[in-house]
Amino acid sequence: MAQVFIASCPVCGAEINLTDPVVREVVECSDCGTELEVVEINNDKIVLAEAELEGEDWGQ
Amino acid sequence: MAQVFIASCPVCGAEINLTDPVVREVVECSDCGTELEVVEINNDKIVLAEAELEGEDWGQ
Amino acid sequence: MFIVVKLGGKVIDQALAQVINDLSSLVNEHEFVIVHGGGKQVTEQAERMGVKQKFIVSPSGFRSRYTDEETIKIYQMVVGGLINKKIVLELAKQGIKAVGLTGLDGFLLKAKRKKKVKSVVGNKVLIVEGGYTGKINHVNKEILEILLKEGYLPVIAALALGEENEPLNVDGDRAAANIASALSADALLILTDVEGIKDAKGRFIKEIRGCEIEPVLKEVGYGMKKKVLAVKEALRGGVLKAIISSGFRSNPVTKALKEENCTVVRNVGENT
Amino acid sequence: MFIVVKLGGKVIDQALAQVINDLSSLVNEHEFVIVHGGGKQVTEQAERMGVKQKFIVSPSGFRSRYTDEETIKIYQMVVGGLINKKIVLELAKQGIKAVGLTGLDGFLLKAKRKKKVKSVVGNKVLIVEGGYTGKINHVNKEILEILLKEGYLPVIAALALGEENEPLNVDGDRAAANIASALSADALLILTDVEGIKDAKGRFIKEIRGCEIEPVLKEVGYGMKKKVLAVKEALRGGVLKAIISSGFRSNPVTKALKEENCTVVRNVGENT
Ligand SMILES: [Zn+2]
Ligand SMILES: [Zn+2]
Repeated sequence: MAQVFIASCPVCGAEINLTDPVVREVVECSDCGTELEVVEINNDKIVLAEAELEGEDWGQ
Repeated sequence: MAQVFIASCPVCGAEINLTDPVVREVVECSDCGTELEVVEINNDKIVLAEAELEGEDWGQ
Repeated sequence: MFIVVKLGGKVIDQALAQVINDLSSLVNEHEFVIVHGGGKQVTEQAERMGVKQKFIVSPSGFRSRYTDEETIKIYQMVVGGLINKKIVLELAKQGIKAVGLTGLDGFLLKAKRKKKVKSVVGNKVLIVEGGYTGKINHVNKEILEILLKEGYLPVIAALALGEENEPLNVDGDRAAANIASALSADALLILTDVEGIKDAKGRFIKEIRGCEIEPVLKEVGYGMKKKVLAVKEALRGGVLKAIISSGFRSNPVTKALKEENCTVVRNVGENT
Repeated sequence: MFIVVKLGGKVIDQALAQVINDLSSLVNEHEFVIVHGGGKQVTEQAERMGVKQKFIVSPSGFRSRYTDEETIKIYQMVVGGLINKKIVLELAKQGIKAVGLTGLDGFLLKAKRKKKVKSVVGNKVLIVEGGYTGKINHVNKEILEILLKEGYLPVIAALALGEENEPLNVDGDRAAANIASALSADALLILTDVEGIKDAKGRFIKEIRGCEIEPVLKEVGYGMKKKVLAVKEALRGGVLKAIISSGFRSNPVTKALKEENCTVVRNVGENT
C-alpha cells in the first residue's frame, strides 16, 4: 500500500504531500513552484532542500 | 631426421642446399649474396625467387 | 559561403565516402568546417571492452549517455581517435588537407560541467550526478581561423574542456551550432539519416523562419529535438540559415546547399 | 632553443604530471614540440577488446608489433585519442595551448608501407606481410610552423599516412627524429625510463660524438637500438644534439637540457 508523508517546503513553508518518497527524488512545491530534492528520510520525517539542477539538454 | 634439398639460385645459377625448407623462408645465396625466398615446395622440387624485402626497423 | 557541416553517426558509418567525395567538389567554391560526435560507436566499443553503457532520460525527453570516468576515456578514444581520423583519412584521399581536432585541443571548446541532472526512473524524477558531460560556453575561434586561413579544413570531435580542465562529452549538434555562431558561418548544415523536420502530423517542413521554430521544438521526438535546439542556438548566434538534410543520397552536400528536399530554417523574423 | 621532446610510454603512464609541470616552466624560454607513441597501452586496450597482439623480431633484433587492420584501428584510438589527449589535457592544466595531432592530420607524416619484412621464427627467417606499419619519408613541417608561430604547442601521435592514404603505425622515436630534422631543431630530447646509453660493458656513456655512434648501435639491446637509430637519423638531418635522459626524476626536462646525468650525442665529426 502507498505510504503518504507530509513535509514542508523549505522556501515558502507550504505543506507538501509525498507518496512513497525516495532519497534524491525531485518534487515541485505547488505553492511557490520551487523544485525540491528529498535529501533525507528518517522514520516519518522527510527533509526537503532546494534542488540545484542543470538544464536537461546535456551531452550525447 | 633433417631433409636436405638442392635448389639453384635464380640469379646466378649456383647450387643452394636447404635443410627442412618451408614456404616463405628466406635464404641467402652464398655465391651472389642475393636474398632468396622459398616460394614453392613440390615433392623434391624447390622454387626460389628473389625476395622483395623491406628494412628491419619498422613500426613500434 | 562559409559552412559548418555536422556529420551524424549513421552518415559517418554508412555514407562517409559519398559525402566527402561530394564535399571535395565544393572546396574551391566554399569554406568548410566539419563537426562530428559518434555516440553509437562509443556504445559499441565500450561494450566490446565490457563497459556497459547507461542512458538517462530527462523529464522532457532528452536521452543522454551517462558518462562516468571510464566512459569519457572510451569516448576520447572512439570519437577523438577512431571517428575523427576516419573522416580525416577520407578527406586525405580526396587530396584535402584536413586537420582533426577535439574541443580539448588549443582550448577550442570550453564547457560548464553538468553537476546534477534530473533523470526519469519509473514514475519518479530523481537527481543524478551529471558525470563527464557539459554544455559549451566558449569557443576559441582563433585556432580555427588560423587553420582556415592557411587552407586546412578543421574536423572537430565533440569533446570540450571543463572548468577543471577535465574532458567532457558534449552534444555534437550543439557543438556544431556553437562553432557556426562563433565563426559567423553563413550556414549550419546538419547531415543526418532523415530528410528533415516533420511536424506533429507527420508533414514534412520544407522551410521555416527562425522565429517560428519554438512550437516545432514541442512537436518533435527527442532525436530531432536536439537538432532543432541546435538550429535555434545557431540562428540566435547569427548564423544566416540552418539546413537539416539527409546524408543518404547522391551529392548530399550539393543538394542541401541548393535546398533540395530538406528543411531550411532561415534567420528572419525576431533577429532581423 | 627549439626542442623536440619524445615522451616514452612509461613516462606518460607514470610521470607525466611532473614532466609537463617542468616543461611549463620552460615555455617562455624555449619552443617545444612533443612527440609520443604508446605501444604498451595499445597492447593493453587491444587485449581488453579480445584482440591478441602479435610481435615479430627481425634477424638483427628489432621487435615490432604486427599491426593488422583491426590493430591499426585500436592504435588510432589509443595513441591518437587516449594518450594524445592525456598529454594535451596535462598541458592545458598548466595553461599551455597545446594542439594534439596525429601524423595523419594535414598530411603531417607520410610513410612508405612495409610490404614484406623478415621475422625470426624458431631457427628460420621467414617473410611475413608488413601489415599497417611504415617508415616515414616525408614531414609536412608547414602545419607545425603555423601552430608554433601562433603560440600553440603541437603534440604529435606517431601515426603516418601511407601512399594509399592508409594509416600506418610508425616508430615514435624515429617520428621524433624526422620531425626534429624537418624543423631543424636545436635538440632532440628522448625522455625514457633509463638514464641514457650504456656500452657493452655496462658503462654509462655521458657524451659521445655523432660520428662515433655506429659502434654503439651494435652494442645496445633492442629497446635502446631504435633510440640510437633515431638519434643517428636526427643528427644526420642536421639536429645539433640529441639527449637520451630519464623522465623519472624531478625537473626532468630542465636537467636534461643542462645535460645532467644523461647521454648527449653531439653533431660534430663527419657532419662538421
Ligand atoms: Zn514552496
Ligand atoms: Zn646466386
